[in-house]
Amino acid sequence: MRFDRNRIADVTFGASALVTGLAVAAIFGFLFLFALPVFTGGQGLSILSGVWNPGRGQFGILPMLAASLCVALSALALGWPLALGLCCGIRGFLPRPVGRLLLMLLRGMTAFPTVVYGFAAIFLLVPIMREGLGRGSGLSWATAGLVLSLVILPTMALVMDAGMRQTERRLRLTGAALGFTREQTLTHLVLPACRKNLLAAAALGFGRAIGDTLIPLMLAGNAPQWPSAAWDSIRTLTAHIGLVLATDSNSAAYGSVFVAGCLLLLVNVTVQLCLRSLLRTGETA
Amino acid sequence: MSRPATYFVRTAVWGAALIVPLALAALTGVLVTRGAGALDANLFFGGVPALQAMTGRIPVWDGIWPACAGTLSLLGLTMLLALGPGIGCGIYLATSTASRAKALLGFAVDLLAGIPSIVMGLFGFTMLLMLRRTIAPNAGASLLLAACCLALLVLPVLVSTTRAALESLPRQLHLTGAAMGLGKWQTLRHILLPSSARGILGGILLAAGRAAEDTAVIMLTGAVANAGLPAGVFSRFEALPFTIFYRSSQYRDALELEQGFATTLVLLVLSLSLLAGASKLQRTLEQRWQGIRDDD
Amino acid sequence: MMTDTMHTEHDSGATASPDMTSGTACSAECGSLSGDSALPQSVAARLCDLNVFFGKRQVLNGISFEAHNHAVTVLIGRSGSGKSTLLRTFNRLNECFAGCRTSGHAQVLLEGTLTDIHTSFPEPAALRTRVGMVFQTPDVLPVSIRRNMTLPLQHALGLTPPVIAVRVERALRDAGLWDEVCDRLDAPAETLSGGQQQRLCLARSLAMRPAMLLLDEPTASLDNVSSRTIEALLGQLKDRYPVIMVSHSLGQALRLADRLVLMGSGRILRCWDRQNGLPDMETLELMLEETACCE
Amino acid sequence: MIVCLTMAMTLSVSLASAAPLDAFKGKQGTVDIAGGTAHIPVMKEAAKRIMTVNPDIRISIAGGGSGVGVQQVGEGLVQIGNTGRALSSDEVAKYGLVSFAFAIDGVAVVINPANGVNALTAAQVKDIYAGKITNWKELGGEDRAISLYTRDEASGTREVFAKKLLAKGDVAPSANVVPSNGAMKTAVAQDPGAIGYVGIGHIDSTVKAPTMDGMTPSQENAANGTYTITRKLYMNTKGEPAGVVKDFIDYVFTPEGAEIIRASGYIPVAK
Repeated sequence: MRFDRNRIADVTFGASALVTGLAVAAIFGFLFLFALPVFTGGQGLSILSGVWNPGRGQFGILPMLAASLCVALSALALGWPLALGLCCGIRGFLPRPVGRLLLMLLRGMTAFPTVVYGFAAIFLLVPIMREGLGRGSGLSWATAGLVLSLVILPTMALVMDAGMRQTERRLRLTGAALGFTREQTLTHLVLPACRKNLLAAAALGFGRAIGDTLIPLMLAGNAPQWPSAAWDSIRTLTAHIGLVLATDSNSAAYGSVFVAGCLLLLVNVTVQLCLRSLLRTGETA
Repeated sequence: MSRPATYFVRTAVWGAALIVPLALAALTGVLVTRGAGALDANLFFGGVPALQAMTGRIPVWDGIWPACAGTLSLLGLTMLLALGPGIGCGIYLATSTASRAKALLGFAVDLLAGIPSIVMGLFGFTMLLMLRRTIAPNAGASLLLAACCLALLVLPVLVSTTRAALESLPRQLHLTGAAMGLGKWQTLRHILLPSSARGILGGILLAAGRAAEDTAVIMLTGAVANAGLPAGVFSRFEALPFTIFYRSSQYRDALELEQGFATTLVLLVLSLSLLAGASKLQRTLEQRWQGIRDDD
Repeated sequence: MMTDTMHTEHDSGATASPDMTSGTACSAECGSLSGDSALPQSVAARLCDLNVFFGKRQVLNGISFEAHNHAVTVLIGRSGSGKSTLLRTFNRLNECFAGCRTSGHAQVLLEGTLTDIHTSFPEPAALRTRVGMVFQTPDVLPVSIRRNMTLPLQHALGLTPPVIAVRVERALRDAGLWDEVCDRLDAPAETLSGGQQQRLCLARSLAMRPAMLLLDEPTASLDNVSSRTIEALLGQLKDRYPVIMVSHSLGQALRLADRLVLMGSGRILRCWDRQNGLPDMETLELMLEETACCE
Repeated sequence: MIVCLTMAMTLSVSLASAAPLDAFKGKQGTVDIAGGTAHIPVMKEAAKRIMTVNPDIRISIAGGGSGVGVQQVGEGLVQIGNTGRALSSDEVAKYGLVSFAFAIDGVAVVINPANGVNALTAAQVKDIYAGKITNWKELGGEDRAISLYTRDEASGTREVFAKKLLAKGDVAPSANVVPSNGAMKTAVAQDPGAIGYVGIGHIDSTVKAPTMDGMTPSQENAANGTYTITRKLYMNTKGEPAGVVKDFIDYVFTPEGAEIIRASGYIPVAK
């Protein structure tokens, strides 16, 4: 009886694992399959060129890739320090009641729907950005980056906090015994011990930022040009998919959607591989 | 030497502690001031008597009630699909011994976690086209398709939180269970899972939150502007996040815009109460397992 | 750490043992595994040529050994000598660690017969319900006091609530804890003091009505007074349950042991029985230091 | 919306005895509609009335743009695909689509109400969108940079605009792309330097439509032919429609349907 249950449990969990593995394989398989005709067809590699102008038969989506990377990196550059700041505040720099409030706020923020940020930002942030930057329409790289940094902040902060909480508990007494204040324990003992965790949080935040669709679609302006300034209207790969999936299924514009999907997958794989090798070098060091 | 570092961190801390709540307050402030006025029965039922609207006897066209119902059914179906494989896979990763298969699976889960939601929607869309060309020529975008794709989207959240929760338990706990004479499954069921319930429920919560708010996936797999109450898993449906996205761009007059704001408030309240409800559930379950009663 | 040279050192130590004291040889006669009536006390557990490996590392090396009923058997030795591993062979807990391999025979007296714990139990869990164990740090579950007691009774033994209630009270009384906790059974177990927690763990094992008790340095994390309470308890319990324990304190070992076993580098170096005289503290300390030199 | 509701109510009261909705009595079925965003108000109002009479008929309405309309109806994902442009012969041939034009809508250039410019020419608009004119002061307005707004590739409005006003001229890559008529209106209403284009049915007090080559963009002028930048709105089906789908299309062409079309800001067209 007990033996049977163990077997059943093993089989069930193994099967769940298999399902997950197969799903990942299917996603990659399907998208590459649908992207393939673009390369084998007449278009060839022109899809990976720098100009998007369907009216003239130019379907380059590289500007969108650049835009995706720019928006995600700027959101990360803004959101990561903020997340780190909040975590340090919660774990030692701020009075405990404030820390608890901030933690509650972060938990609440994870429940904040992305589309809510987008909706509120159209009417609040876009006019401010237009006047503040003094150029452009307010729908811009900067606007999308700002809001995205807020979107990815709670996820990053909670991942950091989970790691820091354990490390801090472990090192609290050690630090105190060395004569460190709570702040010093945090900056000199806890943070260095958590750097892998901080790195993982950054990777996670980057992944969410580059993968978000609604914020760029609603706030970045969607102009298919190379990003060159913060007030530029730009189009990310994700927004491109959302906008173009609507077109006629015969054209190369339609095919570019699947290429965009594949590019996003490749970025994802790259990030994961980099993260893994970084974490591994951290281990041996 | 230590002073600049501390100073830098302290600046970051105060900056973050001020900026983030302020930004959030500004955003919610806008939503509340502009949307609160439209929060009424008319927003939900669009002039149809509430009772008949809720039971679906009279279809609602100008209210968000069908979208609320759609989001809830989508959420339920998604979690139904994702919970088993998600937690099962997490347990597998946490309890099985190291092997090539396990390492590969771990990587696959990380990859899955990084897949953007619009790409997941795109996958659902291609799957639908494939189905129509092969075994199911009449398949259409539907609640089920959207739920499947959403389930895939939230799966890695479930897997990694379950795994992390189980792996962070002290090694001694496994030994305690074994020393008590509990079998592998019993130790898992009665000691390890309850001890890590907080973490796992946290993961479920996070997953539910993402499923409730995601727009990009359902945009491509079955959410529409008007469909009435969900009629079954094979029909199209309305959903709150999509309704918001739609209204933000399609409103025709000031009132519709105001209702758009009110709708975001409704979704916000729904998400937050999901959070509150889940943490309550978390506490209740934990207390039941612990058998702890407060005397006062 | 371990090299072949060290093995030889220990071998010489082991072979040198007969002339060190006149203690009883503790190795069981492997040829007569069916129980030897010639022995003064009945055998509660017996190991025969037991080897345990973790991966490529051999942790126990050809152990042959007997523990008796109505007696406390104390294992001493420096850390890494294999005494905890030896203790864990009796409930096959070593198998919970990755890469563990065991060879040789191990028997425990169950319902009057010496039973091979490997061949008679396809699932180790069933064995572990019969062989109770208490760890170094009190491993109370993060649940209420009552739940700590009832959880294994309910799920490992499948007992009914009335039976469980009786057993819980009985075991808590046996562990001398009943009077202290009877009015707060539903409070979190973590609110108990360290000594109380350890007695709760002991009670949890006793409630299973085990055939034998294993204790892995049960007082190492406790203060003096709490340690003495536990020691007194063990003195009372040994008549009902054969006890095998690992001790970190020579004083405690000398106070409690009916049979004292000195281990080093995965082997049994020496063995004494109380009726034949235990060594004194200085001798024991000296011998421990000698094993230290070898390691 | 209350206005809309009251209007709908008075309409339904005044037409309570009208026969058109009787066609749906006792029937059952599903109609999925997707495509052009300009069509949605008409589709929604028609669906609302039909389902109020007969809740057994389920009608779902999605936007997405004309491209989505063609594609989804062609693939059989929906029964009616709406387009704001005539189908290309390719599309008709590939999928075997049948088109029903039911309304005329004008496409008008819109600017922010605060903008002092009141008249534009097609040539100016072409230069603005090509990026040759970049400041309103070149057009007699105040000194403010022009922000360009255009629609996504799936938009029927964009096709009409590009064909009839830009004469297939280029749109500068820096132009913001918005996914719907409503989003266009929101953006232009907020941005004092904006120029964009919407269906005339969408024009209200939040945006301003300057005269185009002297023509005043209004539905009357579009109907009587004095405003020429117009398009037709189409419903498309795969093959001849049947069952409730046919009933739905027929209903749009009834006088009651025409009323709905007018109320949505378009000019009804006879079948």
